[in-house]
Amino acid sequence: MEMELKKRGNKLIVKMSGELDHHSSEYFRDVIDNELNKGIFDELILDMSQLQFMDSSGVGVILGRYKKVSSLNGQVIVSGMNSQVTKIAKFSGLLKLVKCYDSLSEVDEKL
Amino acid sequence: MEMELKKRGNKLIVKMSGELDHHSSEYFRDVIDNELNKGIFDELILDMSQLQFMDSSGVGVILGRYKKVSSLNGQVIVSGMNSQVTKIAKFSGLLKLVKCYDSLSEVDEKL
Amino acid sequence: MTTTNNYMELKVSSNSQNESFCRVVVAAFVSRIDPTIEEINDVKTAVSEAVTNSTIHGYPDEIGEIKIIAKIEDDELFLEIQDYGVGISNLNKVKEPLYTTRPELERSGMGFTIMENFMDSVEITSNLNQGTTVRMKKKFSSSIKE
Amino acid sequence: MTTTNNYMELKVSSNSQNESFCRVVVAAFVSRIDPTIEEINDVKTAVSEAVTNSTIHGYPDEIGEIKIIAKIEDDELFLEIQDYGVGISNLNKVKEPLYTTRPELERSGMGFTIMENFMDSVEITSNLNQGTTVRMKKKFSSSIKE
Ligand SMILES: Nc1ncnc2c1ncn2[C@@H]1O[C@H](COP(=O)(O)OP(=O)(O)O)[C@@H](O)[C@H]1O
Ligand SMILES: Nc1ncnc2c1ncn2[C@@H]1O[C@H](COP(=O)(O)OP(=O)(O)O)[C@@H](O)[C@H]1O
Repeated sequence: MEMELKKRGNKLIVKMSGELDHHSSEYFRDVIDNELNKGIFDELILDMSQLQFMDSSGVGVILGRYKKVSSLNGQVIVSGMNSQVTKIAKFSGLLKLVKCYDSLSEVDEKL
Repeated sequence: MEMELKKRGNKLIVKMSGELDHHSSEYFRDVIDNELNKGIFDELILDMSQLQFMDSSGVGVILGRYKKVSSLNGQVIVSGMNSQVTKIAKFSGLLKLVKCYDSLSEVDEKL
Repeated sequence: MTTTNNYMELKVSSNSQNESFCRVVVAAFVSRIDPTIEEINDVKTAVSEAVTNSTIHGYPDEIGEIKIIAKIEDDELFLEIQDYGVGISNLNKVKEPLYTTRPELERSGMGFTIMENFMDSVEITSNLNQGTTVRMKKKFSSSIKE
Repeated sequence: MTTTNNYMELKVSSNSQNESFCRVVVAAFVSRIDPTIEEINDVKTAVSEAVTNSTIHGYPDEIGEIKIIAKIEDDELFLEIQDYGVGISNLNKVKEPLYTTRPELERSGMGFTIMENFMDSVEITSNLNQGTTVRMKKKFSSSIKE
């Protein structure tokens, strides 16, 4: 998996591409926690439009970030999920905790 | 592998897509021989621009068609080979027997 | 081994790099049945869950071998994912949603629940210190053409 | 099996449908070394030649098992393709270009010549009625990163 980070004010925007599984989850955790430790973010926005695949290990590591961010009153937003990623996110209950948008531009509009 | 046939006068143009290996060579032979048995062709033109892969089984089955066509004074022309197909065709000596063009439109120009 | 063309057996080591490799191999194998995208994604997800479990839970402290057997008969896929690791002591609990013995690894405890829901059936056999085998079946909307 | 992550073993039946499957599997395995397109194509071609030989020549009248072992160490790939078929009687002739025992099948007799030229080395061992093993090596321009 590859990740591209952007900061905009109190927003952290992470563009993910490739596959989020157990193998790549450690990298995902390290990169994001490294940023989260630097400051307080209102929003962690995960742009998944280039994410090909996610399994329950991916759900686990996103839930871990969700706990961190929401304990500081921030929220986690996901966008651009393909059908496989959506199915896993829905099924595992992740979509009950995070806001989900079709695309980054929709995120921009709504926020 | 998939094949699309077109006849133009005494030319038989065959557009190949997919992979030409031992598994698909029988289909290739059947389809082309079926046409060759129907009439005399000056030219058998193989459009390989959508062919992803070829191995020595593919070379063998093309050589078999080459023998048939050239025994009736026709010629075999190949076009649009990718780098893998070119490497095999060159290495096996196939390119010494058949004319090779970059694309179908180049074939049209030159003939 | 059976003498059908629709059988494969793969052995890899329990390295996390092989999780995606196993997904690719099973997806390539299944492609001969001409599956829908959703069917192929369901199978890839189930493979990922089982192989990851063998990697993390089966071999927590070492690299071991994982064996995958896949077989297609008519419109049905049989999948077997086996490790020779620590085994499961509480076989009656592990299928519960959210149940995990490794919360410190941020495991979601959803692996078996996903396998059960994305495949038609899931059967686990396990012996302590001998390993675990997960057998799954799934019917496809199309049949294999021989 | 070795306990490196860069080892795999695949068993399939000698059905011609599995030729492309074996190419995909080995190509996916090799991708972890970050090969050039030409390197990956060379390996796919060599795999195709060896698996096809086992299918046609090794098992002329039956479906049998083909085993592929692949291993990467640093920048080098080791490939082993094995069948348990009829074996080769004239081992000194088979590597000659254009040599084939099945001209009626329109074989080009270029299989081993291609393997030898697309890989760094090819070694054949064979026993009549016990089968044939082809071992190949190839150095890559990049190394594996553990
Ligand atoms: N191959 C295995 N070997 C040993 N234990 C396993 C294996 N697979 C699963 N388990 C046990 O079953 C539990 C539940 O598995 P699962 O539902 O996939 O959730 P998770 O992997 O998130 O913990 C694991 O936490 C582990 O204790
Ligand atoms: N796995 C095998 N089992 C038995 N014989 C084989 C095997 N591989 C190759 N051979 C023999 O070696 C010959 C040369 O092989 P090759 O160079 O690949 O050409 P081709 O496959 O076109 O005949 C074959 O014709 C066959 O007699």
